[in-house]
Amino acid sequence: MLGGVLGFVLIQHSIPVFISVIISTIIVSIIAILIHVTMLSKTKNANELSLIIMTIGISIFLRGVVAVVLDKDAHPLTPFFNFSSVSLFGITFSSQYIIVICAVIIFVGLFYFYMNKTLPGKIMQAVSMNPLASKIFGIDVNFQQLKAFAISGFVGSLAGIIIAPISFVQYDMGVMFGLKGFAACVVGGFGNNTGALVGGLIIGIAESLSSGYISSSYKDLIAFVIMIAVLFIKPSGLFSSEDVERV
Amino acid sequence: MLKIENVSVYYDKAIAIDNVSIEVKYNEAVCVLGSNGAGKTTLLNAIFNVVPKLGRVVLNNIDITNTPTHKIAKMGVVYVTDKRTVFNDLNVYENLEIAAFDIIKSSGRKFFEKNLSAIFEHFGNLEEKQKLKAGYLSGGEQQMLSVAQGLIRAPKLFVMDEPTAGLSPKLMGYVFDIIAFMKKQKMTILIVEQNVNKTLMATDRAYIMEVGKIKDSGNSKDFLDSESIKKAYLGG
Amino acid sequence: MSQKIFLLILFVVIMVFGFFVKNPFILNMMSLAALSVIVVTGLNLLLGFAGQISLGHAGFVAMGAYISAVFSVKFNINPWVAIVLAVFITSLFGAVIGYPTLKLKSHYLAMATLAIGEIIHSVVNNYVDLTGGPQGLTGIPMLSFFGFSFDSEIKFYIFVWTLTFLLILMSINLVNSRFGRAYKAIKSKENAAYAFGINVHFYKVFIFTVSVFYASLAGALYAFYLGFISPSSFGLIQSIDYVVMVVIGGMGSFFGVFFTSVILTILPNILTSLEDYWPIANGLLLILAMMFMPNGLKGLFKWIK
Amino acid sequence: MDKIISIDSITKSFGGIKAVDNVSFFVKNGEIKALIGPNGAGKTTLFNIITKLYTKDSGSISFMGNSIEKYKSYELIKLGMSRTFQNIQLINDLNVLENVMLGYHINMKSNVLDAFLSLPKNKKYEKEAEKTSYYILRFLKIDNIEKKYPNEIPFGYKRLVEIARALVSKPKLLLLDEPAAGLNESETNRLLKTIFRIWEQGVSILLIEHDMNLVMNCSHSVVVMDEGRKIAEGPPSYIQNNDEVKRAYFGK
Repeated sequence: MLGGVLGFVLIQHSIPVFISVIISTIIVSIIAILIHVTMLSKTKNANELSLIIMTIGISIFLRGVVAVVLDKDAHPLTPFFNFSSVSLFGITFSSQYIIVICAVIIFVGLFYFYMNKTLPGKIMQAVSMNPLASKIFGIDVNFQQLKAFAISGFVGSLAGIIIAPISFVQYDMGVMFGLKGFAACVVGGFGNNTGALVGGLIIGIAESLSSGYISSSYKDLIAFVIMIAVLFIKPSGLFSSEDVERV
Repeated sequence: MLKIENVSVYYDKAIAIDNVSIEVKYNEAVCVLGSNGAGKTTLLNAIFNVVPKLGRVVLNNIDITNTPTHKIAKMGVVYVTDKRTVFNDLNVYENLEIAAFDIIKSSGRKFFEKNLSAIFEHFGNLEEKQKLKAGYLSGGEQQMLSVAQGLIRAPKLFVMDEPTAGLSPKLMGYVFDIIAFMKKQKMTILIVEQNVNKTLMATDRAYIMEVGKIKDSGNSKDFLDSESIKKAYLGG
Repeated sequence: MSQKIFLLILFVVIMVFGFFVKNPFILNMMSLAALSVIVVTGLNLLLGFAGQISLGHAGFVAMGAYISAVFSVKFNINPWVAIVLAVFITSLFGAVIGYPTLKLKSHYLAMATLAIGEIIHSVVNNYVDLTGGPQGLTGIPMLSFFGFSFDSEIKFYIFVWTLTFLLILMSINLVNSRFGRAYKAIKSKENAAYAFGINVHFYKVFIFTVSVFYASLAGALYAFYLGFISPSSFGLIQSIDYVVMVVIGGMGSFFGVFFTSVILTILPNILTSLEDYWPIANGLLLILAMMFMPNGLKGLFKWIK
Repeated sequence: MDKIISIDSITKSFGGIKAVDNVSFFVKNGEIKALIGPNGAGKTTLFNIITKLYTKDSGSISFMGNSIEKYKSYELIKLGMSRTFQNIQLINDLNVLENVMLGYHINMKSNVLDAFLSLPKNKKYEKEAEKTSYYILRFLKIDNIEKKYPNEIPFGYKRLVEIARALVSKPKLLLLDEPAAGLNESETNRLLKTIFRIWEQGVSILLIEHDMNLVMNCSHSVVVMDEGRKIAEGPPSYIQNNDEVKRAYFGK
């Protein structure tokens, strides 16, 4: 959300698209780092519930600030490129959709490469798997968490800014995206990238079908109906194997 | 090399270790023996600031009482915990890579690969399973991997918490061979064990711990078949 | 001092306050505050005692409000019957939806309940034929009781506060029973709870249903009290407000959440010019509360036992 | 009925590693049986299988002659089996007496409505639970701390409170998971006496323990596990001199 809004503000001030994207993602990443340094890492005796509540607090705080500084209306953002649409196999895509699809492919690829093929990425994984062992081998766990936070801020803001021309810029943009992403993960099974991707596809297709056959006003519902149905049948998700409990 | 002075640890209000002092000299192998619940693991965790403590810890004349765990690691100390230090979802090679990440940064990948092949001479079965996720190794193999992860950092001081726990006799023998090898490499060793006799054979000096306190100390060889050991373990 | 004596004193204070304050505006706000207290007391049972979060409670308030209002406006059902039906249907819905949802833990549970709230909100918004959509639903009749109509502020004030105190009393009773102990066990040592013979999942679904019951009851009363409802009163921000009230009040403290819900309901109504700043303030409150006083106002009420 | 619980060829693997490997033994009615073995031998895993916190891969368990296959973990206490935990599981929000009353949960027949409205039935059972719990605390000689909260009492007392909570449901079989871990000498001696007094009440006991002193002094029979397998079983004197046990413990 922040990324989209910041990008919007910058573009409104007739700063070139490309530079706006860079500046806003950097600013959001810095904000993410600041949040981690000033709040999350300072919270003593943090249990999961208090961290969740804190995250909620941070999120409504940021939304509140944007609502005040900007306003609560939805603002259109012109697509980044001048050509309006592209035809492919007889199907027409608007240019922004192409950008979104390309960005998804590039970032999923980059992210996969970074996390699985480079040492710094593997170190980040290692920290989440076994924080104590990481410390013992000289890894600064706190710094790694900070890095993870900054990266998520960066990716989130980038997603916000490139989706903005499609979804409009608004103080509460992002909630629905986040929720649907979550629904896709539940459907696919947590900790399972393929599962999440398939879950996302299932939900996306179901959404399009439902808006075609039932009514487009209930399009947003279908993701959650599927999610709850899956939870009923197989709480661990469709594509997960049984949890391995360790002693 | 390592001096632990009057260290105490409290859990809630109960005392887990009580005013313990231990010294490990350069190129010496020292063991701490005692039954479960004697506070051996707590003592090691206290040295490495995994749990909060009272008292003072000095490493090579540098006070590390309040040094964060990861900075102690960078001072050439390795601590192989009883919970194993493997990263389950990464393969064996990656596990060793991460254990040596700062060495790769400073001395380059070539140096790492050279060290690695030296390590694999001792851990043949790990070499075969390089591409296997560590989570799929057996308990014993994970234990060996933990030791290998420590060794690849070429530490000056090697601290181990029950490296033979849950190992079959064969692997156990292996671990003691490696300890002998480490001694030859001029590493200083601090080891906490349940496996009394072999540990005593492999080390120079021993401390006996009982319910949070050091009850006895001296040359390891003198403790073989001694009464205070029997008392600490079997209750006589 | 025992909780029940303190509750009685508080009840007397509220009643005396009602009789002395003639200003309908203040009474109106206090009545709305009572409805918040009902919702938050229920949420406190769930969040404060059983340790399970819900970010969708405004949705259940909406269900209570809309179902009862639609029954009464569109089908001409007696308001009281409509309220009972609405509360029953919503609680049943809560139980059915709680069954799969409460298998999730911590942040997954938070997301899932948030989604439930958004679903309800979206249905209310889109099902224009029955709910009136974003424009809201008007013409909801006033409640009356055997010819005695709640036509003045003070009458409703007394009714709703009496009900509120009864509901708090019931919650206190529950917490001081074997079930209260069971929920405290589930909250802190879930795995051990099984060993004491507690069917953890069933208990979670049950307390969730109870909190949905409280929420829907407050929602139904809200509809008949105001005579007008619109989706904007039951959004995500409202759900989060309820969580704020529980957290600031101190999870598990009936009196702490009592005061925060009264204050945090009334303040925004007085300071309407600052409306836009409320989310910011709420966000800050949550962050600061978690950082510096994770027990909320509870500490202030330590002496009540 | 000679056997109170019979464990038959239990196997459990975690990610390809056999934590418990084909273990069988039984506890006789009115017996104190100890389960010992080095770290990672699979003792606690076996306990968690018996109490249904883990699902087993194969094998069967029967309690008082009946298979416990169809029961859920929370139903076992009703059958007369209760346990303590290696890592103390006292509820910090409840005082000592309330923690013990938690163990009496299933013996109370009051329903939710009774509780909500604080009906006489609820009060009756609350009184009964309080009385029984207090009685158990007095039996264990810790009734002086009934109003204290878990973080206000010493470690040794916590262990006893945990045992009290497991006892209050009047179990036929008591499972103790390392009751002496972290206790000092005098506390361990006190525990030893306590275990005997519980046993005198006709309760059969299965305990996991590392403290050999305690095990040798209190148990009638000992099972030794190593690397998931049972390596020896017999009376304490036999175990103390068994070569394989010595090897597992001493590596001789």
